[in-house]
Amino acid sequence: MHRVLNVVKRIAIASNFEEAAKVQNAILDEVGKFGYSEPSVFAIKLAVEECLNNAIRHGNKMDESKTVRVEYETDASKVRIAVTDEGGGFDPLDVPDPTADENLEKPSGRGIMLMRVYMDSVEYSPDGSRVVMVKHNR
Amino acid sequence: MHRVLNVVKRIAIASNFEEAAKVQNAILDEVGKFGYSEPSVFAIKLAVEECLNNAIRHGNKMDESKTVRVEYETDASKVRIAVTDEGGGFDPLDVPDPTADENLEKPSGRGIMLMRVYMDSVEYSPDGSRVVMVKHNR
Amino acid sequence: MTREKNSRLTISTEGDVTLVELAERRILDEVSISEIGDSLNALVVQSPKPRLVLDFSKVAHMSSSALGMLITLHKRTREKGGELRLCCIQPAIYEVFVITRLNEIFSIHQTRPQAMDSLK
Amino acid sequence: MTREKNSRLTISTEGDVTLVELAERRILDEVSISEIGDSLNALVVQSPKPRLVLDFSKVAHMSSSALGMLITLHKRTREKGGELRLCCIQPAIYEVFVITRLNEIFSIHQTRPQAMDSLK
Ligand SMILES: Nc1ncnc2c1ncn2[C@@H]1O[C@H](COP(=O)(O)OP(=O)(O)O)[C@@H](O)[C@H]1O
Ligand SMILES: Nc1ncnc2c1ncn2[C@@H]1O[C@H](COP(=O)(O)OP(=O)(O)O)[C@@H](O)[C@H]1O
Repeated sequence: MHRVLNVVKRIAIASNFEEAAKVQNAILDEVGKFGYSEPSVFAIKLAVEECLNNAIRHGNKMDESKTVRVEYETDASKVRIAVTDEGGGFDPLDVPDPTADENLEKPSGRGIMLMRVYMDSVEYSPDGSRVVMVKHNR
Repeated sequence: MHRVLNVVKRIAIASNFEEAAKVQNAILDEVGKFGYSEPSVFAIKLAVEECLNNAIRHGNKMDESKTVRVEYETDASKVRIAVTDEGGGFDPLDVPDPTADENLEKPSGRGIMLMRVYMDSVEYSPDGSRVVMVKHNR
Repeated sequence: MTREKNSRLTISTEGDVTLVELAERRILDEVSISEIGDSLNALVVQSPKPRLVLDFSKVAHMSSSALGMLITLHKRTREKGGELRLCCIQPAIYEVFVITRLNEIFSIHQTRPQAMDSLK
Repeated sequence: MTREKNSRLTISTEGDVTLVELAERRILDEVSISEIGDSLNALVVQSPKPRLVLDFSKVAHMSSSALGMLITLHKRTREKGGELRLCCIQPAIYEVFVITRLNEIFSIHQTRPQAMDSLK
């Protein structure tokens, strides 16, 4: 009998998508080891991709020399993921609703909404440069 | 660029030496990834082996149904390892000095002394069923 | 029927309809989206009146960037008087379309023959 | 010179000296210590006046249980009027002997010939 109860990992990556994909895979590996359900894994994959993209694109403005810090804590029942960029942040309340009729055909602006739908909680720091998301395994 | 800053892992194992060896290897893998020096790795290996043996043998009295909880936190500069058994504990101050002349030929009683020599700090909980050890990477 | 294949897309034509199978499971990740977008846009540019079917059978994951790429492709197709159809979208991915209301923007068919027939 | 080998120990004899090479890197971990202890004790029991050299060249790790096993072996050997020599102990392991003061209890030689010769 050998049971991993809890794993916390803090990682710093350069602002590029290859590194983001590696971290995303590491997180998915971890929740995989804990036997998360397929819908939970799908949700986590999507939300992690969206928020890493935002940190790299909007936060660090694709400047590879800037770092994205990723922290994830996993146990059998939930995963908590925090992503912090080195940008100036933003006000999430200012982000327009992408499902409003007038925004339906805009090519961007759906990431945060998807994170909120797929995760159980999504919370931004006051300045918006850090987001903490929680997903329960169901 | 991809840098793991910090890893924390909590594991529960059955009280047997095979499981202990697996956890020991997992910890050594982790410090290996952080590039710990050979002497630090040697020290950690030895101290982890001693304290897991104590938890299994003295704490849980070889009762496989009892659990040993292991928690380790690693970053580039130090590792912190906590081992908790389900036994009644003991008073570390009562343990005789194995390097005293009269104890030199006793076949046991050297584990805690070696842990203290090889790790930077070794602290027992008041009841003695939990030990927390720290080793800095030098 | 002609057939052209790269690692990410399998492109074939049936009459004046171009069928594109998105070929990798993780095809729509951030690293490849812009490349795939370029390939698809090239198809639209080449054709005087593009008729495109995108087969999603093998796509298991979808990000908002991929949705953005599809919206842009859709727009360009219509600007040329063409048509875009999506088909064989797995349920989990289809849910993303529903949540974003993009199922109301795209023509989505369950099967590939249905999508092809809708352009004939 | 005869030679006998199992996965953990290589045992050979030269005259009336028995040479035991501890064969695995992780030979002295908790799982194997009692088995190794049994094998070594068997050698001592078999011999009327055991003369044993233990070669540690391949041993990279050592726990206090292994030390305990060696102490017991040492005691049994002396009880039969025999002799035990250790040799080729790697520096990190030798440090464990020093810290525990067991270098004062055991006869430790740098090389195998020195250890063998000391019993002739
Ligand atoms: N980490 C961030 N730093 C700064 N601004 C951000 C960050 N994340 C999101 N934003 C802002 O919020 C907007 C909406 O983000 P999102 O919903 O993910 O859609 P998209 O990334 O497609 O624009 C972005 O366009 C950007 O202005
Ligand atoms: N986790 C524990 N629970 C209860 N008693 C312990 C524990 N760890 C150590 N001890 C006590 O401390 C003594 C000394 O331990 P140690 O120095 O490791 O040597 P050894 O294990 O060889 O006896 C043990 O014999 C035991 O009585």
